[in-house]
Amino acid sequence: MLYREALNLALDHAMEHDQRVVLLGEDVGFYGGNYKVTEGLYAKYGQKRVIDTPIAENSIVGTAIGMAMMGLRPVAEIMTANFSMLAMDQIVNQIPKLRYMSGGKVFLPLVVRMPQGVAKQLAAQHSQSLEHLFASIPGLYVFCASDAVSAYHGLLQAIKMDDPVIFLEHVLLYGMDFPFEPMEGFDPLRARVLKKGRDLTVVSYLKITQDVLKVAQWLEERERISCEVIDLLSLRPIDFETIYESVKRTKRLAIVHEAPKTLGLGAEVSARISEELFYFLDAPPLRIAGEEVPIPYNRKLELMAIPTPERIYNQIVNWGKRHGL
Amino acid sequence: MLYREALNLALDHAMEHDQRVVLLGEDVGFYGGNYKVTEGLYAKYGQKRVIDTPIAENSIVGTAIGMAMMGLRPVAEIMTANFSMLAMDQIVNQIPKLRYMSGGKVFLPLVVRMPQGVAKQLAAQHSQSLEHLFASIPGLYVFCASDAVSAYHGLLQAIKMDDPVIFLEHVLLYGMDFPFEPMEGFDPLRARVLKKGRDLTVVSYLKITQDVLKVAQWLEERERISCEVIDLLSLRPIDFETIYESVKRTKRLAIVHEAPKTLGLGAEVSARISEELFYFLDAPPLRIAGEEVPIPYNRKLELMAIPTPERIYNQIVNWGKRHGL
Amino acid sequence: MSQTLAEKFYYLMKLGREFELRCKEEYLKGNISGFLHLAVGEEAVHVGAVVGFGKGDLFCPYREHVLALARGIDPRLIMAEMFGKVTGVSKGKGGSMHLYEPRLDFYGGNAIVAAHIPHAVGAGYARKLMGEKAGVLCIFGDGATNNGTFFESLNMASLWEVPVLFLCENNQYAIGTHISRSSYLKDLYLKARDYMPSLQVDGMDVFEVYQAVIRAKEYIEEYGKPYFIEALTYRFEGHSMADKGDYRSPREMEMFKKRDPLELLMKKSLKEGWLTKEQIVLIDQRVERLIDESVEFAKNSPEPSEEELYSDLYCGVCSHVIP
Amino acid sequence: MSQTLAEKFYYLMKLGREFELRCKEEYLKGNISGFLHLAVGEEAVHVGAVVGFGKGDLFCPYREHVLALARGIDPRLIMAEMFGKVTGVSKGKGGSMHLYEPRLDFYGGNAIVAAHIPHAVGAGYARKLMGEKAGVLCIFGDGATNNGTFFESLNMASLWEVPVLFLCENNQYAIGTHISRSSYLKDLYLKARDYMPSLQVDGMDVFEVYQAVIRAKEYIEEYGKPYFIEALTYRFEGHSMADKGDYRSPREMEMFKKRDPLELLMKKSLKEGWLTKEQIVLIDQRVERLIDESVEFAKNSPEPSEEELYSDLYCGVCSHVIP
Ligand SMILES: Cc1ncc(C[n+]2csc(CCOP(=O)(O)OP(=O)(O)O)c2C)c(N)n1
Ligand SMILES: Cc1ncc(C[n+]2csc(CCOP(=O)(O)OP(=O)(O)O)c2C)c(N)n1
Ligand SMILES: [Mg+2]
Ligand SMILES: [Mg+2]
Repeated sequence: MLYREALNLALDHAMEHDQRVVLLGEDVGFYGGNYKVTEGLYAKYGQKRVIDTPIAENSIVGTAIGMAMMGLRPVAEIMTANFSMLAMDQIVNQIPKLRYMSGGKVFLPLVVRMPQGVAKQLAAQHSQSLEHLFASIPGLYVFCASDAVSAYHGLLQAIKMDDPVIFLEHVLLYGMDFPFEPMEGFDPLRARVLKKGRDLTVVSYLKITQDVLKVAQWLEERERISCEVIDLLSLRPIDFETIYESVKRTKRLAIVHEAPKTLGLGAEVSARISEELFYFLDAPPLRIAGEEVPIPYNRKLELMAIPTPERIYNQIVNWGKRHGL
Repeated sequence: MLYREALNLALDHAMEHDQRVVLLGEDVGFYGGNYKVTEGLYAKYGQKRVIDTPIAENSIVGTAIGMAMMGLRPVAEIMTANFSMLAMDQIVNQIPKLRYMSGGKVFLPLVVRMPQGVAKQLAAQHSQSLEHLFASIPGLYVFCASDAVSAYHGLLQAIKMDDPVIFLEHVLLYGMDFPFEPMEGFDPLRARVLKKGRDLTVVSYLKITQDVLKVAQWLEERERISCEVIDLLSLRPIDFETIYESVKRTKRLAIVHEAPKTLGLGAEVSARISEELFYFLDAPPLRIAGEEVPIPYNRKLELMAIPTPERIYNQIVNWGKRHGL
Repeated sequence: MSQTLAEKFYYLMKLGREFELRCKEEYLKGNISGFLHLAVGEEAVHVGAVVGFGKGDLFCPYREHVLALARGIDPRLIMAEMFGKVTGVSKGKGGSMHLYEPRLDFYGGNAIVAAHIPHAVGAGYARKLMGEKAGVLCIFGDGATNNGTFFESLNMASLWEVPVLFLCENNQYAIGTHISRSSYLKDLYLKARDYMPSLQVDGMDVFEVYQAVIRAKEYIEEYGKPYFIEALTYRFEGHSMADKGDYRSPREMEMFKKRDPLELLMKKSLKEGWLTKEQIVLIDQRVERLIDESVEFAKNSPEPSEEELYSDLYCGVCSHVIP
Repeated sequence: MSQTLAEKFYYLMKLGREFELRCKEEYLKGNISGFLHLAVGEEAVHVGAVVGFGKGDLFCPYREHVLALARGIDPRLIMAEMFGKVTGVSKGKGGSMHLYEPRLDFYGGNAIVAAHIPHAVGAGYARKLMGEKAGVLCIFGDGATNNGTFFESLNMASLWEVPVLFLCENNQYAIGTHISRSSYLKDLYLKARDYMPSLQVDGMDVFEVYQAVIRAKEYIEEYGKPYFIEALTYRFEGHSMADKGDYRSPREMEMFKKRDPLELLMKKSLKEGWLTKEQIVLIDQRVERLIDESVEFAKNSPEPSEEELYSDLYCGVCSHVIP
């Protein structure tokens, strides 16, 4: 099943069973969504529940907040995470604070969905990974999905929750096909161990998890390095228990993401692992991340700016050599 | 000299010598600035160069960008960092990308000034520390100042630079009095070693540096722990050389900031020190930071939410005990 | 009718006025802290609008004590909030700018200028979708009408036919900046007139505000569409306790103080025979008692416990409607 | 006069049209990538406005190839940019949406809807402050007029008396969403009329656009104040190469294609005797040659070197005016 179909299925399922679920965003209705995630839902649920909005990100999120206050369960789409910067007031100053400031009187069962990441030559203003901005804000949940199963269950769970969730997708995942089998007891707050391993724990999320799985196989085959691959489904909170458990065994940690290294999610994971498992570690935690530049249009430069499977592989091998792996 | 006077002096000096320097922001002109940083400048330089703006943060920064493109050197004030969330599109999608996307054809000699931090019972929407959001964006410089000297020279240097600078101040510093002596060769890209020490390196910035200096004295007096205190003047880039040099001697690092711990600046400093000085460290880097909550109104809770000198002291002592200090 | 109304207005406006002046005292004594924005001079707008609007949700800016009182929130709970006590409407976590009482359809208090305007639009959308017709009252200042979010909200409300009454209290200032220095249009109802019925009223006359809001409410309920009112008013105090307000000429201040809405109401009520001097004295005494009680209550209330630091951040529960 | 103009318009519009159609081909061949937004159908607006405005700064949205060509940027350098080559106007780092040429007062190309509008206001402010009077031309779509930044900018430009011509190209769609589903006001010049002179023109008629812009420019230069023009137009292609544009009825498409601005211009020019068939053929050939050359140039240009990844991020220098 395509990732985008899994998301669509989750929305459809939620809307069918809960009248309070409404969708809103630019082009989500009549057009079916810029990435076709909401396709068919406008026809099925009508324009009152699948709401086309003006290009007004701050007020898209703002109206979703008002809807949630009144008991609806809005799912707002921001066309891409880049444009969410226009909605940061509502995302940072409103969503995560309203419940707290009201002493628990107001609650916001809402989801703000958005895709992010580097697609292909969309240039600096359309290629950002901004998860760390959201994940740093107390009061938000930040979920993400790396395949169809986590997309379906993760989004559904986000909609069910009475708390606000920022739900991150990746532009390159939409068209990817995955085996799909609905499962019981899926919990986005638990990280998934996608592959067991002995020598090294690799943490990642979103699209790059797919690359990491490939790299893990290469490492196994070519270097006899056995990676444990952990896929984060929640970036706030991060399920550190699962990471600790793994690193205690492997004694080594790498974390991979597309966003630039500085102050990216890897910084938090690395810092926390040092704090908690300092005496367990056989090597300093390794961060593999994007370069400290806006994403350039030229394809060659673009590919230099983000971790490719080759580069992930090489960095792990080199770091392993320096630290006795 | 008061911190706010030092900032005022820098603005005045810059405007006097460079006609291209203009100020803009809410209440900066006729009113003299919400925190009186621009006091007197409207009378001195007139309303064309000290521009009162509507409450429209995104367009305040947006117009500053246009001015800078044409060769002016605007200094925009965002009344507090909280409101900068409304300007995040211009701050994240425009300022740091325009030069790069244009292949170097456009440059933006502009400064966006703003105070941040917890003052006293201003509640969740008026008490945030958001430096990590800016410091994570390639293409920005992020400076800050912890006393009158760094305020004066840091701001002046920011204005002189042909690159865009986010300049962070702290609401509680404005009214603080500091010894002031203009100095030669001040470089905001270099961190300042404010106190030499042997046992432990403590990194901080903005207002909390003042607390750290006090704590360092207590530690010396009561526990015979000798701290080296490093004050960051630039949060992007961070002057890691100075930190490395210090930590190589002390073998221990603590970093203190007011923002919540998760994904705060401490995460980056901790991760980098682990990466570079793993085999030097006698203890895991310690992060002392704000709690993972919006800032509550009640004073008792508010003070629990941020590192106070007492709490900084205790955390260092306890951590020291656990790790053989 | 006018008699009952006059009594109600006088009571609420007097309560608002005295409550806020008492807040000021308590602030100076150190019992209240943070930003404290008084609406002294603007009571006719707040009381006229809330009473006129009747049933429906309220979304307010940070200058909302009088609005909260007019909505019927217990003054003791408001004062306790200002004192940062756990008995406050927001458990002492919100303070002056963040009063909430959803049971009375009161949704804050928001400290980001204009940010609550789209909330009101979303709320109105939800109410209508759920088949309720009361609509939403959204109050904001002149300064807020320069912010993009305001315009985005006007467009959405009119496009989606959302029953919201946008009420702009034009007190001519945004902190120290006069409207002439921040808005090209000085008559702010013009900003909305292409989107919805839009008019200007004298915000010092509580009856005028009240009647305009009644008409607006009828329109909103009948058509399920938005409406805009600009109420001309003035704040007699500084922007907050941190501001002396001395950027305004004594002449200007005098001129507006002559039109003190509370005095206007009192004079008119006496003249028209809606209220007697005795009634007024009785109300004044009642107000004083209530405020004394509120301060007592606030003082005697406990602080939030340490556990409150981490409570109310997440609900941690899920809806079970979706299988 | 009309003769020279007709020739100029025809040349630029034809160049724009053929250049973009060629981009489409090269895109399908894989030589161009990313988002490619064509302005086919909108050339009369772009050419009429840029020629009419003459001297002054240009701020454009992401659909800006024709605007860049009309401003006189070498088509080879634009094509090279599209190919991601280091010889491109933005060194291959910007691509289709980010063409820059400050030497010709051309300031992008911006991929965030409406974000460049305040840039234009700031630029106009700066020019005026520095004693220049040419002013600024700012182009944006119908969709952009729903964004708060647009309104904030209108207010600032009129309040501060900034010489900006706001030119809205209303092609009725924002990606797949028709204006009737996103804007309460369908006549977009209404959004500005309280702030500045504001009118609507036929964006398929290059002469009408041109003349309106000339008048606007005179006003801007004489009064140093802003002006607003809404040009009614239509895009013949999808929003970008990723969009088929099939949410529009064939009927609607046909109707507008009958008013193809290039054909309208050609017919009128022939009828009025401004251009002969032979002249047209000559121009067409010239355009074809130029485009071939551009593609050749782009193909043969080198990619940026690896060092370019980190260049152009910071200048790293300081002004020495301040001691
Ligand atoms: C987005 C934002 N920008 C700036 C501020 C700081 N600020 C607080 S109140 C205010 C003035 C608001 O004026 P107005 O809307 O007229 O309301 P009034 O205070 O007059 O009731 C400003 C600028 C803020 N709270 N939010
Ligand atoms: C702030 C923002 N939101 C959303 C987008 C995605 N987007 C790109 S173009 C576009 C439609 C713009 O329509 P319009 O302004 O009418 O210009 P046109 O494409 O018709 O020329 C949208 C929604 C964006 N680039 N920026
Ligand atoms: Mg006001
Ligand atoms: Mg359009």
